[in-house]
Amino acid sequence: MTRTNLFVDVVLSALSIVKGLMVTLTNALRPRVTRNHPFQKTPIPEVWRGRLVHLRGEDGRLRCTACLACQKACPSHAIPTIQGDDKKGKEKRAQVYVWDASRCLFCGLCVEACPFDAIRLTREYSIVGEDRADLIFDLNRLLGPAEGETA
Amino acid sequence: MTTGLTPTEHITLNMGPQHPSTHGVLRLELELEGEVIVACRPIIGYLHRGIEKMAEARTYPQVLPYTDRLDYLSSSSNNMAYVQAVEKLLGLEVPERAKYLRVISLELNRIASHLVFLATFANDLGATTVFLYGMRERELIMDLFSMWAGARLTQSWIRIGGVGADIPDGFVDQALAFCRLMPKRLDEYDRILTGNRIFRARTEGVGILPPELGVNYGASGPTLRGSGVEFDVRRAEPYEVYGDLDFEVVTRPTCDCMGRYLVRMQEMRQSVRILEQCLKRLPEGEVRAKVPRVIRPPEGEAYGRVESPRGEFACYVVSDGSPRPARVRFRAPSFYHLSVLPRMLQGWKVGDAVAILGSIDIVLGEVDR
Amino acid sequence: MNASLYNTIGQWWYVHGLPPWIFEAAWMVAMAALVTVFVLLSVLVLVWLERKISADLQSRVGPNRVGGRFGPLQTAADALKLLLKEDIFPAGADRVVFWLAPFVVFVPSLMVFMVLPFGERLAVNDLNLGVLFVVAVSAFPVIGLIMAGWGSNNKYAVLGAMRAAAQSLSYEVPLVLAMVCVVVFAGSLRVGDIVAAQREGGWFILRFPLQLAFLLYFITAMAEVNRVPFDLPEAESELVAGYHVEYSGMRFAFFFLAEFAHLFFVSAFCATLFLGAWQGPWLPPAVWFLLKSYAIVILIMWIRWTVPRLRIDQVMGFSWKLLVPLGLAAVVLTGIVKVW
Amino acid sequence: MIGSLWNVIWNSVFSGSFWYPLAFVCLSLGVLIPAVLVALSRNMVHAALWLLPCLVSVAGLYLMLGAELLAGIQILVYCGGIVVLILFAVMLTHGLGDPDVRVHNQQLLWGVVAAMAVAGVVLRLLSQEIWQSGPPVAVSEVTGRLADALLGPYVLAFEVVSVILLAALIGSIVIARGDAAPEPGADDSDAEAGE
Repeated sequence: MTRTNLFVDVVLSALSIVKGLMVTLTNALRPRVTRNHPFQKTPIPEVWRGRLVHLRGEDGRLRCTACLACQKACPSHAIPTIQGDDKKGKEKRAQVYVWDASRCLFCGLCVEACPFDAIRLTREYSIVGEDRADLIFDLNRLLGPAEGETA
Repeated sequence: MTTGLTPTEHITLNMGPQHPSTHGVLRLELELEGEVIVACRPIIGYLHRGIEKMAEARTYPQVLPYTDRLDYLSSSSNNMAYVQAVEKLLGLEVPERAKYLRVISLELNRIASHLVFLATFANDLGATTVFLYGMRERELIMDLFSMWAGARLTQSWIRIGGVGADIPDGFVDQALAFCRLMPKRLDEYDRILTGNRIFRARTEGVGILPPELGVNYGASGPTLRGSGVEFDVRRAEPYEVYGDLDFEVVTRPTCDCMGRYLVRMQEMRQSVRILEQCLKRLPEGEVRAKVPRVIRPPEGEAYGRVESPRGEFACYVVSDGSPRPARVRFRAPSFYHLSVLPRMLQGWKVGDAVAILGSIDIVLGEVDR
Repeated sequence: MNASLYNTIGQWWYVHGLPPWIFEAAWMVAMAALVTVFVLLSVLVLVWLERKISADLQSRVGPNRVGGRFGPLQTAADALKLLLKEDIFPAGADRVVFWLAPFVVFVPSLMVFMVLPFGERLAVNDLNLGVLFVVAVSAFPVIGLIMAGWGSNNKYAVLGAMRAAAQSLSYEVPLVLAMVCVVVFAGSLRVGDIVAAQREGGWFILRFPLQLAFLLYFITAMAEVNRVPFDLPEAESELVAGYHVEYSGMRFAFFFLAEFAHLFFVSAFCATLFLGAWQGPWLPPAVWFLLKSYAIVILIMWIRWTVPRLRIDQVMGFSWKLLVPLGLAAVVLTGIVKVW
Repeated sequence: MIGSLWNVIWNSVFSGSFWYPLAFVCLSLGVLIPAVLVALSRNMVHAALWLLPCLVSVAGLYLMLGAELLAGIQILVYCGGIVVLILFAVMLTHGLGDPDVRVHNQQLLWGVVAAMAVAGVVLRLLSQEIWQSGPPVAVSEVTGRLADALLGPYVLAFEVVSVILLAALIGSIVIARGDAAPEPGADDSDAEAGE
C-alpha cells in the first residue's frame, strides 16, 4: 500500500465492512434454522442407523435363529453373546442375545449380514444410560414391534 | 525488542492439547519472544487409536467402519481410498451407477469438509458469525447423507463393490436444490469474509509455504495448490468417473493463508459443478457388484489414492490370501502438513499461528490414526 | 430534579440542626447505590441483548426458555450460577494481586457513570471537569487487567494482559483527541455544558468537522471495550480467554460486569458527546438518552458479530499510523472552524 | 477540660471541619506508606503496583488544593500511562517478573545517606517559606489561567518541553527499530511521549 492510495484503501476497507454488515443483516431477516430440541423433534429419516432392534415374524416369534452371522460381521464385537434354543432347523430361535451399545459403531454390517432380516437399526438415536451396564442390551430390551406395527 | 539491547524473556507456551483453536487434540509447543514465535514443536498422538494395527485383526469389510474415524470430516474419501485398494486386489469392477454415487458422496463430503474449514478458520480469526453460517450450510449436506446413508458423519457408505444402498426418492431433487443454493451462499461468504479488509490483513502474505518446501515435505491438496502447484489426484490419476467430468483444478500462486483459503472456496464451487453433472448424468442400474460374503483377495498388495478435502489420502493394503489384511497403512495428508507447520510458523505471532494452523486444515483423527 | 431533591432534603436536614456532612455522606452512598443498581440492571439487559442480537445475526434463536419465550431471565439465571460457583485460586497465583484485580477493573467502570446526564441536571454529579474525569478514571481498568494477567500465573493471561496494556495505551490517545474536538466546540469540560451547547446549535454529529471526531470516538471506543475487531486481550481462539482465563465464579462475574458496564458507558457517552444526550421531542429525556445509548450499543454489537479480529501489531499500527494523525487533524480542523 | 475537648470535637464534627485535616492525614499516609513499600518490595511487580495508591493519593492532595485539572492529569498520565508502562516493561524484561530476582543493590548505606541529604534540603526550604492560605479559586478559572500561563509567559518553557518529548519520541523509535521490525513494545514508548 503506497501513500498515495491510503485514502482509497481506507474508504474501500470501510466499504468492505459495511458489505459484511449487510450480509449479517440479511441473515438476521431470514428464518431461523435452529430446532428447539426436546420440544421440537428433528425429523429422522427412515434409514437412520440408530438403536438395534430384533424383529418378530408374523407369528410374533423372533426371527433371529442365533446363526451368529451378525456376530461374525461385527467389527467391534458389539454383539458378544448369542445363544439359541436346542431345537434344530428353522424352529431354532434366539434365547440370549446381547448388544453392547457402548461398543457399537452403527455401521450396519450386522444388518447386512443377517440372512433372515431379523435385526434392524432404528431411528432411535438417544441411547443413554446412567452407567455402562445400561448400555448393554439383552433380548428383552432389543425387542422391536411385531410385523405390521410401526417402529 | 528483538534487538540485543533488551534481552526479552523466551516463554514456552503450550498451545493445546486443550485449546480452542488446535482443531482437536494437538499440542503445539511454542517458543515465544513476546508474541513472536521463535520455534514450534507439534506434539501428536493424543488421538492415537491404533487403527492400522486393529485392521490386521479385522476382515476386509470390517475394516471399513474404522476408516471413517480417520479423517472424520470426510469419511467418504477414507472409505474410498480403502475400498479402492481392496477392489484393486480383488480386480473388482464396480457398476457405473455406483461410481457416480461414490463421486456424489465424495464431493458432498468435500463441500462439507471445506465448510467446516471455512467455519473454523473464520472462528479462529474472530469472525464467529461465519462459523455459524458454515455449520448451517453443512447441515444441509448432513441431511442429505442421513437420508441416504442413515448417518451424518461416519457413513461408511462406500462399500467394497459399490455403495451401501441406492439413493432414496427425492435425493436428487434435494441435492440439486442444494447445488443451486450453495453458490449464492458462497457469494455471501465472499462478501462478509473474503473481501473484508481485516480478513485480508490477517491472511494475505501470512504463513508462506514455498512450493518447493511444500513438495519436499509431501504436502498435497489445497495446502499445496495454494502455493501454485497444480496437483490433484482426481486429475493426476482419475478414479471412478472423475476422468469424464468437467472441472477445474484450482490453484493460487500466493503461497499464503489467503491462497489456501481461496483454493478451498473455489473448490467448493467446482464441487458443486461436479455434483450437478453427476446428478444429471446418473445412470440407472445396480449400485453394488456381486461380492462374496467372505472376501479373500489373492496374495499381493495394492495402493488406493484419492483426493480427500485435505490432500492426497491413500491406503496401502497387503494381502496374504487370508480374509484379514496382512497390513493396512494410511497416508494421511494432515500428517505431512503438520510436519511442515513449524517451518511456516517461524517468525509469526501467536494470532498468526492460529490462522496458519487453521489454513492447513488438519484433522487429528487422521494424523494420529 | 436531582439537584432540587438534594437542596430540599439538605435544607430540611440543616434546619433540624443535624451535621451536614452526615447528609452529604448519606447522599453519596445513596447515589452510589443508585448507580450500582442501574449498572447491574443494564448489564443484565445488555448481556441478554448481546445474545439475542448475535443469535439473530447467526440464524439462531438465542435464549428462549428462562422466563418466557424470549428468555429475559436467562442472564439473571447465569448471574446466579456465577455467584454460586466455586471461587478458585490457581496454584502459584499471586493471591493478593489476583484477588484485587477484579475490583480494580470493576470500580472505575462504575465511577464513570457519575457524570452521565440522564436528563437536564439529572446526573449524579456534573463535575466541572467531567470529560477529564472520565478519561482519567477509564485509565484504571488497564492496571486491573495487568494485575489479573500477572497474578494468575498463566502465560495466556500474561499475554492477554500485555495486549490489553499496549492496546489501551495506544487507543487512549485518539480517544482523547476525539474528545478534545468536542470540548473545543463546546468550550467546556463539563458534560452539562457540552449537552447545552448541542441544544443551541444542533447535535455535534451534525456539525462539520465533528463527524470525524465521532468516527474516531466510535472506533476507539470499540477498542477500549475490547470488542471485535479489537478483542485481542481476550481473543478466544488465540489466548483462550486472555487475562481472565483463570477466573471463575464471582470474580469472573466482576470482569464480565465491568466489560458490559464499560460497553454501556462508552455508548452512552458517545450519545452524550455527539447525539445530543437526552434531547429529543415528545419522549421524556431519560428515555431519549437510553434510546440513543442502546442504538450505539446495538451498532457496536452488530459490528462485533460481523468482522474478524485484527492482529496485535495491526491494532497498534491502526491506532498510531491512522487514528492518531487523523485525531490531530481533527483537532486542528475543529480549531480552525471554531475560530472562524 | 474533658468537656471542652468534647465540645471542640463535636463542633468540628458538626461543622464538618474535621474532614479536611483528616483527609489530609489519610492522603499523606496514602502517599508515604506505598512510597516506602515501593522501595522495599522484593517483587518488582508489587513495587510497581504500590506506585498506584501513592500516585492516586497525590492526585487526592491536588484535589484538596482545588487543582482538579492537575489531579485529573495526574491520574491519566501517571496511573494510566506511567504505571502501565512500568508494568509492561517489567513483564517483558528478562527475569524481572520473577519474584526471586534481587531488586535491591548493595549500596544501601549510600542510598540512605543520599535520601537523608535530600530530605534535609527539602525540609530546610520548607521551613523558610512563609505559608499563607489564599481564598479558594474557582476551578474553571484555574483551568483557564493554566492555559493562559502555558501559552503566555511560559510559552518558551512549554515549547522546550515539547521539543524534548519529541526528541524522546524519535529516540525511542530509533532504539526500538534497531535491526528488527518494529513491534508493539516500540509503539508503547511512543505512548509515553504522546501523552
